[in-house]
Amino acid sequence: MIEVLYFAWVRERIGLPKERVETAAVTVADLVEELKAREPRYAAAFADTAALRVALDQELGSFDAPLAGVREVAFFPPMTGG
Amino acid sequence: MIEVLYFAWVRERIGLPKERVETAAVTVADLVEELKAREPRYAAAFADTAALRVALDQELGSFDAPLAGVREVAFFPPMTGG
Amino acid sequence: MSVRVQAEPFDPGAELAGFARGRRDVGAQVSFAGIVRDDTGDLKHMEIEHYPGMTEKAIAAIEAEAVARWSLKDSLVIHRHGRLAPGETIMMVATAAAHRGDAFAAAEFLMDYLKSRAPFWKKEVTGSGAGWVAARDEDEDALGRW
Amino acid sequence: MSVRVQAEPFDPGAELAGFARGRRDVGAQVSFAGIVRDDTGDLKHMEIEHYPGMTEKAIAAIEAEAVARWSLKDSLVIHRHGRLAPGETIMMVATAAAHRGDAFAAAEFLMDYLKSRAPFWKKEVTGSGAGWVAARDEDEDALGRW
Repeated sequence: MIEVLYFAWVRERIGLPKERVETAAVTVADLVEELKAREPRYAAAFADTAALRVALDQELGSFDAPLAGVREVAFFPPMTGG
Repeated sequence: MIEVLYFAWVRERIGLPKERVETAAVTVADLVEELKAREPRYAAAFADTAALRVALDQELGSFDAPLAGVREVAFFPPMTGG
Repeated sequence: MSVRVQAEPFDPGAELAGFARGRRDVGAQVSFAGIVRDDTGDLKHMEIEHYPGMTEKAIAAIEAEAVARWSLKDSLVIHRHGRLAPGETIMMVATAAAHRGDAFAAAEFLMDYLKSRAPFWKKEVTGSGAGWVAARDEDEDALGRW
Repeated sequence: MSVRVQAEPFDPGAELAGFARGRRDVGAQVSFAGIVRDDTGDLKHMEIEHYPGMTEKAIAAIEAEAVARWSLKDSLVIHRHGRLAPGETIMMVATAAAHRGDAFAAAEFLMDYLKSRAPFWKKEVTGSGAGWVAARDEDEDALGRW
């Protein structure tokens, strides 16, 4: 069971800020494929993963990172702080 | 007649902050030679002109600059503002 | 070294007045403040979303990197989230060092990394609608110089 | 754009609070403050001599150059002269621009030129005597980058 968080327009497209996901995905990319297969709003949010960033347990990571041991995954667009 | 100003250790070595100088010097370097010939304290202050800066009418200049039309010449060490 | 992430407004001048005070080894302080601009006159407000938990960690990591690279005596990062009106201060950084080179470089480094590596997202709400601010390529490119 | 050369102390935080206020085109403010350091614990005070008349002109010329090179919305330079105790603020610069790149670059430019091209001279008075601060080669070299 992984906690999946969405921020900014990813959150808006999917329509919720976070959810618990039961998954056997090995990598972040696998998880993204599972989510995209769920519903059009997920497919829309994840249409272009090059436009997205991912954090694993609150550290920036990559889409080919393994999910083993990860409790929290967050998807969001490039950050615009400062 | 030129107003000659001295700052920082140049002022201290010469022993006064400014003076009026009657001179026929053509360039700043000529003026420096005249001053050096006056007294040892001037010779000491102007011993190494590479360590000095000059301003002509309150603008940084060079030792080979002409004095024609100049009313105020200032000698001082490299600036240490900021 | 300190990090604050908050919804409440803050006064950069007052923060700076209290920053690195009473130290005899600080000769240079640099501060940066980011302010909500409204070039078109059409901005109602800005909304800044962040990732609670990760935000503080990410900023602390960026600050630790700055301290490791430059001779900093102190540093400060304050970043707001939530709703901000035009003219309000979004965030500030301050750095203190013996010499200006370290203070300037560390402040610019902090800003470059906060822009692109701290989990904040800005949304502009205007008279004609709302939109997320797009990340600028030049902000990503700026990281390459460090 | 403003320049102040004064013997009186000033509060950089308060100056910054009043700087470039109420503008909607300013997204970035950078400030620098130079402070009297006392690394050895032996400094009694610093004395800063200047060249009245030339000082203001030189700073105004440096500021005009910064405005010509970068997209500045506002700038401020305050520099003290006379006697300063350790910990006192010697001078500050502040710059305001739409984006941080201009504000940072202009502030660093102002500082580099104020260091070596504005007619101020610092003397340190310590327990064991007094001495003029020597100009640093790196300060002169810093001008080469602009």
